[in-house]
Amino acid sequence: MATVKVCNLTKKFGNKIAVDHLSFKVSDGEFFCILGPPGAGKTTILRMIAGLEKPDEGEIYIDEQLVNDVLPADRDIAMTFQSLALYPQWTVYDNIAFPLRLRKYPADEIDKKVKEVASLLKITHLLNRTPVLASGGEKQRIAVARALVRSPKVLLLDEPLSNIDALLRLEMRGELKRLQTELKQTIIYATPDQLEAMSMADRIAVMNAGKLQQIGTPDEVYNKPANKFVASYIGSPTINFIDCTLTEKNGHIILDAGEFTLDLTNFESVLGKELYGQEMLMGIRPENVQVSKERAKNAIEGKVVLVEPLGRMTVTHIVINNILLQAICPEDFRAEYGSKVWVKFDMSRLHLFDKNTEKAII
Amino acid sequence: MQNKPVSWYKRPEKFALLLIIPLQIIMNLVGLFPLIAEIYVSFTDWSPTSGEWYLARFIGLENYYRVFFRDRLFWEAIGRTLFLTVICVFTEFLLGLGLALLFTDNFFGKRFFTSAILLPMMVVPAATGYMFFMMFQKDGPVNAILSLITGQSIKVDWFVHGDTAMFTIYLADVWQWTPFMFLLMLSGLLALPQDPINAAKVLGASRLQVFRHVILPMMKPLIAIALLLRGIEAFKMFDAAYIMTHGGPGTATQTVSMYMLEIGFRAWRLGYVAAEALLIVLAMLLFAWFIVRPIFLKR
Amino acid sequence: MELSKGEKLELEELTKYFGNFCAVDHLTLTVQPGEFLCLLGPSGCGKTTTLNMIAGLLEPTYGRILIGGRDVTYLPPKERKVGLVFQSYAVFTHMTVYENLAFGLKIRKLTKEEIDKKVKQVAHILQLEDVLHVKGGNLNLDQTQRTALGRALIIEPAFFLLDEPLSNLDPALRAVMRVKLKQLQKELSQTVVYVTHDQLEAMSMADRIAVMNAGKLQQIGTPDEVYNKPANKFVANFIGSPTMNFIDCSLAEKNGHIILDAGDFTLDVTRFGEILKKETCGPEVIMGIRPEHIQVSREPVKNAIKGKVALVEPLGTETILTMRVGGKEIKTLLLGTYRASIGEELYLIPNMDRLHIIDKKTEKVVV
Amino acid sequence: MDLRTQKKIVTVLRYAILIPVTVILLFPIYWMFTTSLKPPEEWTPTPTNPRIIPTRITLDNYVFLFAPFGVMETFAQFRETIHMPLANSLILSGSATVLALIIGTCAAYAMSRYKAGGEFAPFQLLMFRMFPPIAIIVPIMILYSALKWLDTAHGMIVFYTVVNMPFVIWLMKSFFDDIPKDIDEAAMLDGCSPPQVFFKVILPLVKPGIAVTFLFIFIMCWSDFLGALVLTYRYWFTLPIALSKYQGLFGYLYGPMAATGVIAAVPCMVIGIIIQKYLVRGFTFGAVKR
Repeated sequence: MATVKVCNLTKKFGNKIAVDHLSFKVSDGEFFCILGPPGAGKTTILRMIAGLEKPDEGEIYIDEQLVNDVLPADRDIAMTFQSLALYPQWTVYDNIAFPLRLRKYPADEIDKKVKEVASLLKITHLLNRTPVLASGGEKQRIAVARALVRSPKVLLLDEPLSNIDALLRLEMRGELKRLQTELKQTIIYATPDQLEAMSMADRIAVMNAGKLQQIGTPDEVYNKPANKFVASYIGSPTINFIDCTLTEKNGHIILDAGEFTLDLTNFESVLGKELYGQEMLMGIRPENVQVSKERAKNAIEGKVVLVEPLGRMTVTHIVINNILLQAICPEDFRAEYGSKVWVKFDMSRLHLFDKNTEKAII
Repeated sequence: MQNKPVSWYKRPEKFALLLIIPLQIIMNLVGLFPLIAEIYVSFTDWSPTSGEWYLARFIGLENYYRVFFRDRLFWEAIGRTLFLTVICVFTEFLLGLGLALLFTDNFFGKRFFTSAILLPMMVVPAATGYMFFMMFQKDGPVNAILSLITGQSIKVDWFVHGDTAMFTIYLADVWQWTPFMFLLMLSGLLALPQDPINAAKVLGASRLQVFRHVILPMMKPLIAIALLLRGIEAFKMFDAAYIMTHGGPGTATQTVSMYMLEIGFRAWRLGYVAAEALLIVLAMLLFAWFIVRPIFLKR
Repeated sequence: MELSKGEKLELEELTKYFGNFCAVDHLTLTVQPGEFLCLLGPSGCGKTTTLNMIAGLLEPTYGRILIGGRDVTYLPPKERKVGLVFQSYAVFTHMTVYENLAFGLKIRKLTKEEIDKKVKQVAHILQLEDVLHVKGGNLNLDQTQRTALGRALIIEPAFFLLDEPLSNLDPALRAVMRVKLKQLQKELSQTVVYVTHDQLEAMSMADRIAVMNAGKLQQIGTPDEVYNKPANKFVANFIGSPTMNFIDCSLAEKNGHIILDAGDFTLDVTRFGEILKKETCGPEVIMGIRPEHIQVSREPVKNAIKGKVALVEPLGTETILTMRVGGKEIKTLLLGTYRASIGEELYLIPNMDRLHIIDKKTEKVVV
Repeated sequence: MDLRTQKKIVTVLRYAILIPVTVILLFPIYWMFTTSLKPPEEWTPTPTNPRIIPTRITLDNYVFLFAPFGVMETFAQFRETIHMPLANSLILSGSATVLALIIGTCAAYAMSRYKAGGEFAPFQLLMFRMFPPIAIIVPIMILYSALKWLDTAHGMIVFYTVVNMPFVIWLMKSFFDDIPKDIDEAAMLDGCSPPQVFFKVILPLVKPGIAVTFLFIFIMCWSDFLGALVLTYRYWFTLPIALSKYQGLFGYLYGPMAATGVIAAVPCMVIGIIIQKYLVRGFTFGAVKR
C-alpha cells in the first residue's frame, strides 16, 4: 500500500499539451477517480505514473520517493489497459502467474497466490483456458487478477469497464468497489463515465483538456461544482444552463433571463456590486425543476416538447420560448406534445456561473 | 527502489540500438560501400577483363554523355519497357478487378476458383518463361489449338517476328500477374464497409450504379497502391521474357534490364553500365519520393 | 414540394433462416402510418435481420412484407422506397453533402433543377445549408447524422428505418438528438421503425415498443405497458435500469393466507390469490420487483424486510443501495442522495402494487 | 425485376465467366505437367492431334535428369543432371532466408516499437526494393569481384539476404504492429526488462508471422533468376539458371525441360497455397492486410 503524489506534472505531444501542470495527492488505500471526456489526458496521467511515458515537467512520488527515473518494472505498480492486453498465447493461469515468475517466487507460493486471487475474482474455472475465448467481463477480471496478484503499491485502472455491456458494467462496478474496500488497495481509476466515478470513488479529479477542473468527494463535485464544465459533465440528465444577466432593481438583486426573472436577494452576501450588469449563466439540475400542469404564482409558463417515461421517473423537455429545459417529474407524469405547463425552480439548489470565466459564483 | 543499478542493455534505447545494428552493418556493407564505388566507376571505362576497378582510366563525364546522346538502343529499351509496363499493368488491373467483383459473395466452388486463379502467380518466373516458350513454339500447342478451332493449319512462328514476340511477353506477364491484381482487388473489396453500399442500394441504385458511384471511389487509394506496386515490378521485367526471347529477334523485345545485362555482363563495359544504373536509380528515387511515398504513407 | 406522409408497414409471419439457425421466427406486426415503433432487443435478437429484410437487402425464407398494402417481399430495394439510416450513417465520404443528398434523385434521373430544388429544401429542414459543399468525410458526427437523415428523407420514403442512429453519439448529444428526432418525426408525420438495444432510448421515443429476443417477438405495447406490465421475465429484465430484482420463491397457503416464501423473508400475497391459482403451474415462482419500487426505512415497519447495506452507489440524481438479505442481494433505487454506511441495518418496504410474480417454468409474468 | 430472378442471372453469368477463365489460366501449368510425363513422340502436337491428354505416362524425363544412364539414349549427348542446381537452390535459399529472418525480425521489432533508425528507415528499405535488380547488381558485382566472392555460397547468401531484407522488415513490422503496444507495456509493468519483453512475450506471439515470412522469403530466394545469372557461373548456379542453361543445351527436348520446370515450380506453388492468405501482405510490404 502506498501514497502517490504528483507535482506540476506536464506532458506535451508535439504542440498539444496533454497534461498541464497537474498536482494531486492520493492517500493510502484511497479509491481515486480521474474523470473526464476522451482527450482530457486521463490515460497520459496513468501512463506517466506507471513510467510508460516520460513527463516533460514535474515530479512523481510513490511513497514519498521520487520515481521519475525508475524503470516501469521497478516501480511496483500494476495497471490494467483499456485493451486489457492479456497474453493470448498463455493460459489464464500463466497470465496471472507471469509477474510472480518474473520476480522468481517459488512455485508453490505462485500457485497459492494465483488460486487465491482467482477465487477472489471468481475466475477459478477459467484458469486452464486461454483468455482469448473468455467473455468481456471475464477478461476484465483476468486483467485485474494479473494486476492484483503481486499486491502492488498502487493499482492503476484505465477505463476498465468501457468494453463490456451495460448490465455487466453495473455489476462489475459494485464488485470492484467491494474488492477495494476489502483489500484497502490504493487505486487510481480513469474513466469518462461520471456514473462510475460518482458511485465508486472516494475522491474525484475532474479533468478537461489536460487541465484539472476540480478535486473533491462525489458529493462536492455534484453539489458544489467549481465551474461550468464540472456542472455539465456530472449528473444525468445533464444540468440546464440558461443565459442571463444580473441587475439590481429597487434594492432587489434580479437575475434576468429575458423570458423570466428571478429574485436573488437571498444571495446578497456572495453577489458583490461589481457583478451587476454582468452576463451570467444560470445552472439548475433537472431534479430541481418542478413542473405543474396548473398555473401557479411565480411559475413560468412553458410548452412540452418531449416526455420521456423512463419508468422510475419521467424526464420532460420543456421550451420557454427559445430556452430548452429538462425536468425530472414523477414517474406517472404524462403530457401531450405542445401542451402548456408551469415551471418553478428550487432556489436553494441554484448555480450561477460567470459567463466569461465559467467559474461558479453560487 | 530507485538506486538499483540497471544493466545497460536493459535501457530501452540501448536495447533498440542493439537490435538494429546487424541490419545497419549488412545493409551498409552491401548497399552503401558499393554505391560509392559505383559512382567512382561510372566515371571510368572499367571492365573486369582489363584489371581492378580502382586502376581503371578516369574519363570524366564521357559515360553520361554517351548515355544521353550516343545510345539509341538504351532509350529504345526504356521506351519499350515503359510501353510494356503500361499495357500489362492496365490489362492486369482490368482483369483482376473484373474477376474480383465475381467473388464478393458466396457461391459454390468459391475456394476452388480462388486457388485456381491464384496459381499462376506462384509459379517461378523462370518456369513461366519456359512454359510460354514451349507453348508458343511453331509446333507448340497454341498453334495446334488455333488450327483446331479455325480448321486451317496455323503455323505462326511467334518468336521470329518482333510484334508476335512482344505479344507473347505481354501474355506471359498478364498471365502471371493478373492473379496478384485479383488478390489485391479482392482483399480491397472485402474490406470495404458494407453500409454505404447497402445505403446506395436502398436509395435505388442498380448494381452498375453502386459500382460506379460508391465502390470505385472507395477503392481509389488501394487501386493507386496496386497500380504503383505492379508498375514498379513490371518495369523490372526480365526473367520470363529473357528465357522466352533473349531480347530477340535482334533487339525487338529487349527490356532495360536485358539491355544492361547485355552491355554490362556480356560485353563487360561495367563503367558504362554503372552510369546507366545510377541514372535509373536517380530517376527511381525521385519517383519514389514524390509519388510513391505520399501514397504509401497515407495507408 | 409536399413531403410525403408515412405509410403503413405490415410484416406477416416473417421468418429468416441462416442455414439451420433461425434468426427471425414468424414475426408478425403492423406499424400504423405516422407511428414511431421501436424494435428493441439485445444484440443477436434478430432485429437487424428484420430490418435488412424490410429494406430488401435480405431475402426472407418465409412470410410477407407489405408496404402501404403492396406486397414487396421479393422486390429489389429500389422499388420499396425505404428511408434507411445506418448505425454508421454510411454517408458517402467521397461526396459532398449536396451530392449525398442528390444521390437518390440522380439515380432516378430527375432533372438538375428538380434535384437542386429538393436538395435545398431538405437541407433547409435539416439545417445543412452551411455544409452543403463539405465532403462527407469531413463532417462532425451531428452533421453526418443529419446528412444521412436527409439522404433518406429526400426520396420521399414510404417510411423510415433507423438502425441505432444515436449509438455513436456521446450521452449529452444523444439526449439533444433524441428530442430533435422525435420533433422532426412529429412535424413530418413520418412512419418510423427504430431499431435499438437501448431500452432507455426506446422508452423515451417510441409510441409503441416491440421487444424481441432470439428471433421471437416477446411483447408489443406502449412504453408504459412494457414497463408496468411486462409479459414475461425477459421483458421485465430487459426494461428498466438498474434491472429488476428477481428472487426465487415458493407459494404456500397458511391459515387462508397465501404466503410468498423466499427463505429469508415472506410476503403476504393473498390479494393475488385468484390469479395465482388460475395461472401458475406449481408453487415454484420468481418474485420480481424494480429497485425503484422498494422504499427504505431506518425504523422497523410492519411487513418490512430487514437487510444489511452491502454497497452504496451515489449517482447524484439518485442513489443505488445494494442490500444483503440473508444470502440474497436486493437493489433499491432512491431519489437524491441517501447516506448509509456499509453494514448498517435498514428495513425494505416493497410496494405491493408493483410486485410481479413470475412462473418459474414458463417465465410468464402472472401478476 | 424480382430479387430471386436477379440472383439466378448472376449465378449463371458468374460460372459462364469463371469456368473458361480458369481453364485458360490453368492450361500452361497443365501443359508443363503433362509434357514432363509424356514420352518423346508425344512432346509436340500434330496438325490432327493437339495431344492435350497424354496417351502414355512415363517418368523417363525425370529419370533422365537425375540418373545419367538407361533412358532416352538417343539424347544422351545432351545430358546434364540437375543434382547440383537443386542442392544449390535449397542451400542458398534456406540459409539466406534464415539469416534474413534473424537480422530482419530484430530490426523490425526495433522499428515497430522504438522507431529505431528514424521514421524513414522502413521507407528507405522500400525504395531499395524499387530499383531494377540489374541496377543493384552492378555495384555488388564491383564489391564481389574485389572480395573474390563471385560464384561462392557466402556471396550468394549475403546477396539474397540483402535484396530480400525489405520484405522481411516490412512484413515482420506489420506483424509486430498488429500486436497492441499495450502487451509490451503490460509486460513491462509486470516486471519485464525490454529484452525480456521481446524474447519472452512478443517473439512467441509472432511465431505464425515468422513462419509466414520464412516461407515467403524462401520462395522469393528460390525464384530469383537475375542475381544468380550474373553472380554465379560454374559452381553455385540455381534451378532457374539451370532451366535457362539447359534451354540452350537441349532446348527442344521438351520432356526433360518441362520436368526441370516442374521441379523448379512445385515448391513455390505448394508454399504459395499454404500462405495464400498472407501473399497480399507480402507483396504489398504489409500495406494491404487481409
